[in-house]
Amino acid sequence: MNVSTILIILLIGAFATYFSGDKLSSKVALLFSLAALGCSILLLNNYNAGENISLITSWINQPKISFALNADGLAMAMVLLTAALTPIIIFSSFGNEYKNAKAFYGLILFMAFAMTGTFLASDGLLYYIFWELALVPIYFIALIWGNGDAEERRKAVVKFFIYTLAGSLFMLTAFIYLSQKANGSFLIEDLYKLNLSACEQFWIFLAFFLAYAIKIPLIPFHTWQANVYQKAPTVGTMLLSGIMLKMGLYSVIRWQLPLAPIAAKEYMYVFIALGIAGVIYGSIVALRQNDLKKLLAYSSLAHVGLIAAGSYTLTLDGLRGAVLQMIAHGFVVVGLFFAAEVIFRRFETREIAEMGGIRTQSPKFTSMFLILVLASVALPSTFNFVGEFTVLYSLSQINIWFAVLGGTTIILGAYYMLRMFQHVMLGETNSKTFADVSLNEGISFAVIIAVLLFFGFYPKPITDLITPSLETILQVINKN
Amino acid sequence: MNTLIAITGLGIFCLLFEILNLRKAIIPFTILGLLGVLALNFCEFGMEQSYYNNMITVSKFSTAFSSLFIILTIFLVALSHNFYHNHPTKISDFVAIKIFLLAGAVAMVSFGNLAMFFLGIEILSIALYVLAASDRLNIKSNEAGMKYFLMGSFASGIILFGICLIYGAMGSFDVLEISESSLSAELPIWFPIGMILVIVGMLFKVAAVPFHFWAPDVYEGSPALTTALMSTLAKVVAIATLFKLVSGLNLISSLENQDLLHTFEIIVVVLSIASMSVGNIMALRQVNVKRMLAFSGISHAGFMLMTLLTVSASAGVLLYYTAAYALAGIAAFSVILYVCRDHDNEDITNFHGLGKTNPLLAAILTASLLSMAGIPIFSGFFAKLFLFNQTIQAGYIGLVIVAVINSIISVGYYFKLILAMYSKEPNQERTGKPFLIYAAAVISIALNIALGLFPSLVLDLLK
Amino acid sequence: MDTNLALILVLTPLLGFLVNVFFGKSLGKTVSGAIGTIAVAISFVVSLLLFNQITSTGKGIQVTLFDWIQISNLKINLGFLLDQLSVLWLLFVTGIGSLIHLYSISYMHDDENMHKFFAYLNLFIFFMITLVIGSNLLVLFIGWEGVGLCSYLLIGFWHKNQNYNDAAKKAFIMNRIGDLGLLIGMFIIGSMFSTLDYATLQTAVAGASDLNSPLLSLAALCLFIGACGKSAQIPLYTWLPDAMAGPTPVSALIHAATMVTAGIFMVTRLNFVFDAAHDVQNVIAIIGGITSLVAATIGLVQTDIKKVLAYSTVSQLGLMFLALGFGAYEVAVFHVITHAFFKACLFLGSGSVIHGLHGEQDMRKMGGLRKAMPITFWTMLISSLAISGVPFFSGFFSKDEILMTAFHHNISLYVVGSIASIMTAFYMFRLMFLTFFKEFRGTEEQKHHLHESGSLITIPLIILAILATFGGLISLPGNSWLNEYLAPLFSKAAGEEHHLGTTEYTLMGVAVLGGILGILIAYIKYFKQDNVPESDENITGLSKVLYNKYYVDEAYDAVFVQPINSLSKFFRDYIETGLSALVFGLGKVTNEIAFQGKKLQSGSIGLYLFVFVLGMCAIISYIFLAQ
Amino acid sequence: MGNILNQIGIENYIFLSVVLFCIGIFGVLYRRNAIIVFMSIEIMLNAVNLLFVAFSTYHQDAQGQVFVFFSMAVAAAEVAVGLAILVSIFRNLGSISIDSLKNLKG
Repeated sequence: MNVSTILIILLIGAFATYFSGDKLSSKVALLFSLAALGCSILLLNNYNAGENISLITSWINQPKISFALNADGLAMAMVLLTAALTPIIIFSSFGNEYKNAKAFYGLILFMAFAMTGTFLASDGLLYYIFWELALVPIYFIALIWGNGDAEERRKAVVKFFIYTLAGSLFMLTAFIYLSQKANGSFLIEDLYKLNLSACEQFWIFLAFFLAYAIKIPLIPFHTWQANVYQKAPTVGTMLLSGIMLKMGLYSVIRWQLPLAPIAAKEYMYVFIALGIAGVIYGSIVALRQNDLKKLLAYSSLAHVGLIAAGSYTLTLDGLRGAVLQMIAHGFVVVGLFFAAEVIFRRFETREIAEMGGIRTQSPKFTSMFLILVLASVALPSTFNFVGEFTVLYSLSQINIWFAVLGGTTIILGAYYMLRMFQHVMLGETNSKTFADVSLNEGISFAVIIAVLLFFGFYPKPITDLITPSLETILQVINKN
Repeated sequence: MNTLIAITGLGIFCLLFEILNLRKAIIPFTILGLLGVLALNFCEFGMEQSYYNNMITVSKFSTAFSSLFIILTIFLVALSHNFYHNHPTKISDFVAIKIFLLAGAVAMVSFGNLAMFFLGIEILSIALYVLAASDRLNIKSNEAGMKYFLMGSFASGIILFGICLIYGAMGSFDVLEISESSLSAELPIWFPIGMILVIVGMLFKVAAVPFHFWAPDVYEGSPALTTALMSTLAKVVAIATLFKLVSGLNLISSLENQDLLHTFEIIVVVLSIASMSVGNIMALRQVNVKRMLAFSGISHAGFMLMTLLTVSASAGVLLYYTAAYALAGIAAFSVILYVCRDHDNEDITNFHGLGKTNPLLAAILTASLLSMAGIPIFSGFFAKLFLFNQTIQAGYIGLVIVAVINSIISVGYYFKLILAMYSKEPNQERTGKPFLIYAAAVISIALNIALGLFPSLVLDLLK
Repeated sequence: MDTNLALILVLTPLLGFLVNVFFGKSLGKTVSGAIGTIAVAISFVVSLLLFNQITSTGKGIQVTLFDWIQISNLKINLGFLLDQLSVLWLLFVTGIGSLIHLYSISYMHDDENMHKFFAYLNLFIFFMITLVIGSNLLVLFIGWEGVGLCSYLLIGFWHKNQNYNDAAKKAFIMNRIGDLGLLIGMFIIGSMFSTLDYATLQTAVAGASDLNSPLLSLAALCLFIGACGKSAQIPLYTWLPDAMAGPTPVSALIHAATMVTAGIFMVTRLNFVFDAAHDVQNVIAIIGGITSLVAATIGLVQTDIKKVLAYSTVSQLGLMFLALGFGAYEVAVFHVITHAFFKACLFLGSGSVIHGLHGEQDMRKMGGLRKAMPITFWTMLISSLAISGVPFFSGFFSKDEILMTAFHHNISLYVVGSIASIMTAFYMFRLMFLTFFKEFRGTEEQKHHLHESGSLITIPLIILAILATFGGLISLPGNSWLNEYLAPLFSKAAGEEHHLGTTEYTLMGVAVLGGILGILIAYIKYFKQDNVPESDENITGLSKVLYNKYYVDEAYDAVFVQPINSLSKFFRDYIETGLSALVFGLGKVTNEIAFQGKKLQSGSIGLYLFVFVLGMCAIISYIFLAQ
Repeated sequence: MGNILNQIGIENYIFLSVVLFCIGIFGVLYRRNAIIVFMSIEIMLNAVNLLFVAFSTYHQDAQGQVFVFFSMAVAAAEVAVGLAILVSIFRNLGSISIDSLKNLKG
């Protein structure tokens, strides 16, 4: 049994869901996503038991492309994130009625499949294929089941697709170039072995950066984000912000830094600065957003800025913090978007101005939402704090001012999040009635919160899981 | 060789069937026949030999491409059942013409002598003129036929002149002799000119910029099925022939002797960049799907031209690219045929809401468009990948970057169609599920994806 | 054993919190209140046990639970350190905590969300305990931000009123500014000594070759900024007065007795760091002095009874920092304790008054409550005497110690401190006179309902009053039990014991006189001439400036808040749109080119062929040129 | 045979047919009457045929002349198709000017 099992389950699940018809599809999708989760946990055990769960079979001879899935700790962590979030996301959508649901849920599973593949692939081209594949389903999810004015949506979604595709095509070119150097092989270990000149590395780094900066997104490549997050159905937004965005960050660690270490060291400061600029910019823009989902979008822009800055420090702390923060952010952002969805189900609006005074009507929801808000502003004893602290610490090791500027996130973040919370939840009782969370919604929230709090106090399992692989990556980075 | 004969025979049989009043049987029979021919062709695969003192030489290259042509023709014939259902009397003619056209195509890739090459081109072209103008009461079709005819015969004139100059320089039409003597130094200046003229003629057939102007007009004007044929079969044949010319007459080395190679490469680079850019950019503002696909075809021609930079290595790549492109094209056109069968135009508006009315067809069209745009697991992606790989190997990274930018642009117009299908409300209900069209669409896209999953099958054929 | 004790100590309040959160509603008000109180009481008992143990053994208890955060060069585990300092703090946190819980049972009885109130209070106690007993800076930070959260929740407890919510938000954010400082301080310390654990850190600092290194000073400064945020020192003090929006018990517990002293705790905890950074100590002293004076001046003219107390708290905290600045940590701690007693008492008293007047907080509408609520009056009187530094009340000793230390180090700051304490005496008695003497100025039916509060309210008052009276005994000048007790914490000999010479006695005298003077002025102004502060509109001149707190809030709003908001608007409206326009622009340009290109495709065969020939000629001529 | 080429060099034949070919091209480019355009194309082809013959003489080998027959046949076939199309155009449009064929553009 190796990691390909997860992929197979998800792929079969996608088709099974599609053919199970509109009535059943959601249940089937949930079932398969849970199966995938169970399978990945099993695999995690095997991995910890030291079994070899990776897989390499040759696929195309010339150029040498192999179907290589390599699950080290880092990849497993991300796979687990995906496998854990997918059922939550699917389950969270149970409150809504989707037309042509079978296609909808099928696409979700397919996307999960593609993203898992991206995390696992250890062959440059296979990785690229999964990377592109993940783009297609979200395009349709956002396009067909999205909300808002159709024309606007069309524009936003197409922009998103073309923009991200543009980035990744340059990455493809870089990959081809690399494989030439590695006489025709796309295997990651062959690519790791390369010694490229500084100039080559610079261009490679740039090509990768374009792909990832757009996907993550870092400023100033983020213009697609807010619109798509707003226009996409909440499920799509969750997939985008919870998992897909992590693909970019993960790839930075897995591919960009080790493949162009000299360039990475050379221009470290530039990219850290870019990330931190993102933190400040995102937080400030988030202050004055009237649309709840847009606000959350900008907040996640700020957070990923910090994560990216952390991974560009090229220190173990930076990388580790980045990964922890990635996972934490994945959960919290999904929770927050779900909260937005819960409000939308009741009030049919995402305008913050039209909300307020919900707390008096729904204590449960309020407390859950509040916990999520606090987690996203990285209150100690939540998972996010562990990540954010580690990242900021690593930044302070590079230059104390990075830590100070990056640290403004804990002030600005608190500012806009609490401001949002105040205007959404507090104040005079709202005229519209707001039913408290249903059981389904409650479960989704509870799971997320449980994860956030547990790892907030005891992140050791994850740290132990990711540290060895991060160390090997660092060895590759520092090999010369 | 036998392939060629068999195909011709098949064509004649079609005509006989009409006389014998077996009209119903024509299409099934032809398909079966073509399948037989395909099998025959497979048997010939791998045996290198030449017939009629080297008029025709069968090689891996020729057989591989011939099989591709035959497969495409099968699809086209299958599609013609529904397409000609309202003038049944002509069906045999049309099918027969297609078969003869196929014969011409096969001749073009398996010529061993420039005479054969010329005849091949002419058989193909004349058949195409007829098909283009075949809807004789429709002024558009007439115009398309006329334009195609005038420019085509003009191009044939150029080719003929080129052949003549080559003959003048070499004193022979035989490809082998020419290629041998082309290696010798001090050739008369008109040999390269002749080559250039022939290549220009072929570039016209491929519809490469700046010889592309006919394509959009003719594609738009001709009956949809003919357009399908042009944009898949004809284009593939043309590029394959061009490739065979350049490699068969081992032009590269002879140009090297007269240190013109660099010039030649520059020309190819410029042409391919121009083709893909013009094709993609012009396609952005098209409302007629056939016209749009014409421009996309031009841009693909630009991509395919890149193979001429690495002639020695990239036969397999070209085969793969053409197969991927043509199969996607067939799938796309079968959907277009279905959607636009009772419209007089092929505007995008006809596709509104196809995703709701016919999800399967919409999915297929989407898939084929994604394949043309080069999105993974569809073979279009791998085609581009291998092409870029070859080209970067040869050191033309700049060209590849331009190509990449072009593929980004191309997404713009491919997605216009997808958007129309999925995000607009249906403006008509579409009845009937013609079996043959569905079958053709499904099979072709399935083949396309299969190629994507197992690229080595095709890629390594011509090793 | 110790581990279990520590866990009981920490977890009982948490348990109380959980119970109240999940079942509070169904349990009913009294029960949930009782649960909350008992939870804290248990912690108090445990703290007593621990105190007992510490005093007997004389050495701290280190408890380590498990690794928490791993960072390459420093390993941070979740652990507790129970030594003299933390146990001392525990005692009054849990002690006063349980009293205030008790008080709240009656005080909050009319509130529908009483169970939530107790849940939050318990949560606060939990975090406060974590803060106090954490064995390293990061555990302290958990508590540090946790109490901030609780104060946010409790200030905004009546969440229907957006002004209260604003106050809560303000408190949280200002605290966070401080927290950033604290974090940065931690980073620097961590990278310098690669540990955040107190014990190891102390040895590391002691072992460090070059003390007074600028980096260390920077760290100390950052930590102090953190303390400023939490303990409401200039420039981060403005949140505390606003925090009075919360229910009065909250003001008593969080914003007077316990949370606001966290800053002092942290500085005392890290005394070795601050000792190593003298310049920072001076900064602390100066800030402390100024804060005490500024706050006192504002306190002079406030008319809201709780605001007066709030500003007096700020000014008292300033005095404590003054002491800290001179490295007289035990003195500061001493004042923290006494202050906790009398200030809690004062707040609770004011609470009882407000309770009696059904939420009236404006002193101009009070008066003459002496007869109506005698217990409240007497307890508050005692506390006021204590805070004014009238001899033999607890405040006298502690404040006196501070002023003495100041005198020995820096005369000017001594003067500042003394003036501040004179003012304190004045406005406290201004408060007393306005509230309890003369006759009632409120509405008739208020007058009708005037009554002494119930026993649940008065008992804590009495206990606190007693403590406020005799609390001074723990550190009598000359022979101080407290200094003995705290001695092991401090590197230097426990506070250079200034034996009571003539200077000391004169200083005491001056201080006492100052106190009396303040009281006298108040007496004359508000009892003899019984004039009442004017209503807001016709306050003029200096007093208007004071009444509006020097317009600091307005200034902050203009300097920080507004610019950020307008910047945000600018980004949103221009930069964002600009960027996306840039991206769309590329598409537009290509489309435009396409549009022009369509013109070339004119449909004329002649043109097509012409281009054809042109291209052909171009190629051929190029070949020729190349040759 | 050969002696003819000795009297008049092969170059002249090439020049002649090139000139003819260009005449054909210009005819195609500048004439608007479809029939005349056809004829111009024919001129081009015939120029080529002439050159073929000349070359075949020059090389003393018959292939060239054989090829001429091919090309003539092909040309005939082409023109047949062309005229057929022209006829139907004339039916629909009532004009054989190629300028009237501008409906397909853009």
